[in-house]
Amino acid sequence: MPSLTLYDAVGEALGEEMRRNPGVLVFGEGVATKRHALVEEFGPLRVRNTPLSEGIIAGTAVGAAATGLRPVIDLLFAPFLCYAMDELVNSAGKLRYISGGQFAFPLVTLAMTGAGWGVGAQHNHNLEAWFVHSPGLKVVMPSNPADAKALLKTAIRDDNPVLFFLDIGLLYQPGEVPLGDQQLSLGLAAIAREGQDVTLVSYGKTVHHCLQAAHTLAEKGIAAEVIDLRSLKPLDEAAILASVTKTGRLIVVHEANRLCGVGAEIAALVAEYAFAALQAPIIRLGGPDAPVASSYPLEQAFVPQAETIAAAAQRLFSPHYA
Amino acid sequence: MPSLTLYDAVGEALGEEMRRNPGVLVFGEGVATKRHALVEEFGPLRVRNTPLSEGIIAGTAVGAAATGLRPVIDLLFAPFLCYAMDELVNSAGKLRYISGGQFAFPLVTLAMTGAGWGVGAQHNHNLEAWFVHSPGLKVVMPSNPADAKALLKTAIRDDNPVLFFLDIGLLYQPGEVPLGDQQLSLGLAAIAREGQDVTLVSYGKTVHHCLQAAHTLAEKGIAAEVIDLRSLKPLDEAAILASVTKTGRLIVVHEANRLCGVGAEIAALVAEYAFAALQAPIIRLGGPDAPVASSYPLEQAFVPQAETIAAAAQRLFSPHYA
Amino acid sequence: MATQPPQIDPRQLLEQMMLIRAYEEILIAGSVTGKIPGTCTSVGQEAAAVGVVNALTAADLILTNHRSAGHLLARGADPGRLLAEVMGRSDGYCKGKSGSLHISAKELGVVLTSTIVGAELSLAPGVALSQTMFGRPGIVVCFFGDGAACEGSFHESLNLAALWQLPILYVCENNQWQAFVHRREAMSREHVTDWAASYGIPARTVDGNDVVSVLAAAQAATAQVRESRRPCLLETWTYRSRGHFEPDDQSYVDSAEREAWLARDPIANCRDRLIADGRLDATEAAALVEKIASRIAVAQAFADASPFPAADELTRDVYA
Amino acid sequence: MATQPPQIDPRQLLEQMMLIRAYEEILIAGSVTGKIPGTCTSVGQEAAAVGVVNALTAADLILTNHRSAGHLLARGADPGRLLAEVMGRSDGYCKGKSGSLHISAKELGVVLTSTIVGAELSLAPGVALSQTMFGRPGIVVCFFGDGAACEGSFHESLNLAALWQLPILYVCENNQWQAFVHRREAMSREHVTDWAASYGIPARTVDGNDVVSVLAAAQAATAQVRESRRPCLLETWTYRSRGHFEPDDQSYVDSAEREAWLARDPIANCRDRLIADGRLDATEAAALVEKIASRIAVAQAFADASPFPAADELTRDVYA
Ligand SMILES: Cc1ncc(C[n+]2csc(CCOP(=O)(O)OP(=O)(O)O)c2C)c(N)n1
Ligand SMILES: Cc1ncc(C[n+]2csc(CCOP(=O)(O)OP(=O)(O)O)c2C)c(N)n1
Ligand SMILES: [Mg+2]
Ligand SMILES: [Mg+2]
Repeated sequence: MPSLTLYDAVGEALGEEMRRNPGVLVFGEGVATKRHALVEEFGPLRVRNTPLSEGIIAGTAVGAAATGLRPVIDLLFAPFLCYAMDELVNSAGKLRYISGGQFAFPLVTLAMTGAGWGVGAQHNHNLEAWFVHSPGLKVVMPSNPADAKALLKTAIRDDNPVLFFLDIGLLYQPGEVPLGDQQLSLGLAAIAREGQDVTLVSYGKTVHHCLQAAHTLAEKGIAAEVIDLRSLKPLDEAAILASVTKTGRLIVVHEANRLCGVGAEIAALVAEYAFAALQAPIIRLGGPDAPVASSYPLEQAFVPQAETIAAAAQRLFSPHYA
Repeated sequence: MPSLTLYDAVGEALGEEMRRNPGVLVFGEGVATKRHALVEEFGPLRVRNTPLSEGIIAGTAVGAAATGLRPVIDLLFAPFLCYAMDELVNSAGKLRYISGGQFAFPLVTLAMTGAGWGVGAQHNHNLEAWFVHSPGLKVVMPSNPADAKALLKTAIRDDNPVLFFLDIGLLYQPGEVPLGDQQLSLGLAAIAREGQDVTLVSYGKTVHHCLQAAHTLAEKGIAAEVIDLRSLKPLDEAAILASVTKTGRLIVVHEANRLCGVGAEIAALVAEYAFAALQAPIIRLGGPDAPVASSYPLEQAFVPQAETIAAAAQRLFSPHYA
Repeated sequence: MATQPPQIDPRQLLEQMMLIRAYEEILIAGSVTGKIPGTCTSVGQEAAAVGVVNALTAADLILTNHRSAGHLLARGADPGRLLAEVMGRSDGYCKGKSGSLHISAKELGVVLTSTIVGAELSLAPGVALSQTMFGRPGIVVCFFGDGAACEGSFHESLNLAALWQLPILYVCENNQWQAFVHRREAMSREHVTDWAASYGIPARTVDGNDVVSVLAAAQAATAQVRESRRPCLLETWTYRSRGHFEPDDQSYVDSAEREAWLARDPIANCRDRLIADGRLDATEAAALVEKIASRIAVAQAFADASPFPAADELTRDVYA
Repeated sequence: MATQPPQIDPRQLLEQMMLIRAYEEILIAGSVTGKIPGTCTSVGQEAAAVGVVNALTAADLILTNHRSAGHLLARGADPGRLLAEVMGRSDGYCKGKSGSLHISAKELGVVLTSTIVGAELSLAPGVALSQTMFGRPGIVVCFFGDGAACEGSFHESLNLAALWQLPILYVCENNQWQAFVHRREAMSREHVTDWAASYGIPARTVDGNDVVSVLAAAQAATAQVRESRRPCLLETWTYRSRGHFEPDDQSYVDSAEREAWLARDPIANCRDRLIADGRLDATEAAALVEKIASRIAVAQAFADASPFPAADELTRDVYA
């Protein structure tokens, strides 16, 4: 299997889907400059640079999607989504419903997110929970290049607006990516590691922190199951509930701010639908209620690390904990 | 005590705070037209109509707050906040931190939210969870005129940006409002009704639905405690945990979409910090993952009603439930 | 290359304006009794809607906003289905989910109505991009208000449309008001055309209360967009005769300004001129009133008979 | 009423530009070795920053963006504290929390730097409103790029500033690039002044690579803002000599355009002219280089010695 970075896996998915469907087009601030191979193959009308105007990039995608095109837009860093919230939330997410189902909005919005480059709070802010909260939108965040490629292909073929988050910390890490037209249903979690003692649920870069923690825990005799959500909406509720029903213990881990984050959603889900199976409190590990600092040590401290996860899991087995 | 609507209670709070501090000013689309008494008293420089441009209204408030003024802005309906997310989230919420504490942002953003007027999904969308999720912002949503007045006065004196949501369904309902300079700390929940069997946590109009449900439940011998959060960030975690520790049962109720909502946050909080006390699953009642329809019966069906709440509470006492 | 625009019988324009007025008058009456939810009416602005829409072909696509009854009816919308929509009934154009504020009707080419002021501007370039990429002949007409012109989306939309050469006719219905704010309190310049010209977009202001002038200007502008495949802007200078939303006491309105505009009512003007020109006689005028009244009665009966949406519509149409 | 602007020794302007260049050169070198995080430098644009900032008084307030080293240093920022900030150290102007992208320095009147392109424009009116409401004499200078001018906030900001008569000098540093997109791919018009004029805001383009011209234009513009208490706009026509961000191979850049601009380097131009005019001799020029090198060395030592923030800074400064 060829090895690709997540960034290049995205490029492959774009190329394959553009080849497959002439209605797919890509635009954004610099996308034609940076993905020059796509311009070469598909021409400047299907791969476009745009003015520095996130609102109109997103609005144009929504209008185009409603009338037959399948746009993919690159909005660069997640905080810049703040300039496109009306277009994404009030238009893309609601106009199908408001119109009584007359229109569909097949569009994908790419955005980079998370720690890794020391770029500070206005480039590094994990906003995926906002879009899970908002109706009519799907939300995807892969943890490796193979998933990124397959999920992006599915997202482009999906008739709904999809927010597709790329974890900055993973962007240039290579991984094996199968050749050919692989797809992955949205809403299907992966069991990244099996175990029966405690369930660690995560997505994006912290999946890897969970896997590291599971490794540490195994040495202490605790078998952790690691679930990589991959898609945050639809959410694979069945996989989460099945795992917790088996293990009786749950830790949810993500980099995004903890308050009203995806971790809260999962904890609430389990506290309602797998309560009887729970043998210990549900622990949430996530970013504090603070912006992210640029300074390297603070940026790192913001993200739940493997040691913290392992320590939390051990706490769940302490007889004094509850 | 005089009886005022929530709308007029807001007007009183504005007047009192403007009288108290010459740095307080109010602007927004039509605020000078609609709150004409304030213009009469404080003049057109401190009460201003603006162009139809939410972004610059919010941005201007942020810039003004950083340099000595204490603006209150009226952004009308919550979905219009989508046009001001950069200003509120990336600027107001983060620039204090990013600047290493050099600046403070004392500003209040008013927005109407929720069902009641059949205005559809682009006017009726409860977005408070977004701002709870975002660092640096405080979030308030009162359930009655007296609290609205006292909380708004506190919010205006607070040195942080506060999102202040006005529940449309409550806006013209009168309530007793004490005279004089009453204030209410942000982050202090009210026990709207005491009980020891089950805790109902809510805010805004659904507090009243919880109270109705508690009334029904009392007739069936179930004593429900109703907590009115009033402020969503800071959140009165102590009050919630104390109540659940006493009752062992929790239902969280709000109108906002359930996924990643404030209900998820509270359920997760309790599942982590009051787990030992829990005798039954935590139930969350909230809006579905759908926009709100304009059509009256659908608009009503979106909001958790008293019967649903009461039925859920009874389920918690069924021996077969878990 | 310029083809002569089709001749349109001005009596047809009058009839359309009268239909819009009559339709909105039942909305107003119903909002007083509480039978019909409040709406934003276009009373006084009918000429702007009718003049522009009659310059379009079936292949053209329309985006509109919260004040859309005129655009929809001029485009041939069924007043019964419109009213059902406003009343939240299942036979409305959007199954009652929109209500009055964001009615779209795909079958009429009225796509993507948003009540977020400025969103029509943000969506229009994408619709035009589809027309262009698929080589469709139609152009796009985007109706928006002077208020919408104050949103940042105005700037972004016009810049992109000019840059990407998108076939959009921007129609700004400048009705002097932005809800409860007069345009003078909101705009640094008198005319939206002042702004449009700065993008190199041909822009013109027309008397929005004279349907014949609007039609002629819209025919010229649509012809220019069709031929150049580039955007143009037309500002229809008109006045919102009633309040922002029904009911509204308009206590904040300058009465001299309002009186002057009321004296220029587009329907009375058009009718009087047709009569003066001998193109309409009293009998025909009365028959028109009659005809419209009976259409409206049928519409009302249709809407009244339409059921509210079933409970499972709460979560239907969210995802494709 | 117009008071004569103070005479400024052009050697002082040269020295400031050289300091900026030298400072950014250590950022560039450090980004190659990985010692210093990558930054957006203003190499080639020093004249625009220095010319404008030297036209200001201490009472004036500045908003800037991601490419701010020139503005900060011209305003008198300490290169050591700047460098510490870029390196994420606790002695930086923002305790290391900003990094290079959003450095503000209240003590210098550099307020509210946002790296969200367009946010500087959205924040400026509020700062000017404070100046006005408190009757402070200072004006506000808002630096932004040609890219920021494409954001909707540009439109909203200029409209409001014109309407509310806010004392803002908007300074658009048009450096031909918006990250990886040339301005021609992003703007429907050549000049940001084309847009500004449509708000009735006096606007002028100046050669941004000639510090003396920029200073003169900025003195005229600030004088106009001070007297009229209304906004003006100045576009400094210049070029981003290096890539968008360090490192950047600039493979996408038109080399002929770049070469032409490099030949007009603002520092070389200024120095050569001063020498030609006999206002600077070779010894003085060499001394200047020396002096700056030692300032930079001190700065580097200061930044290196500064500790990273303590762990509890993670959640400090979030709420007041
Ligand atoms: C983003 C946004 N802000 C505010 C409103 C509330 N609102 C609805 S219509 C309106 C006035 C719109 O003015 P204009 O664009 O001139 O259209 P008009 O109503 O005059 O036809 C306002 C402020 C809204 N719907 N959307
Ligand atoms: C809202 C937003 N979109 C995109 C970016 C990414 N970005 C940073 S600088 C930049 C280019 C800005 O161009 P311009 O305003 O001309 O300033 P310049 O960099 O040329 O000085 C871009 C696209 C951003 N920081 N903020
Ligand atoms: Mg208007
Ligand atoms: Mg630039």
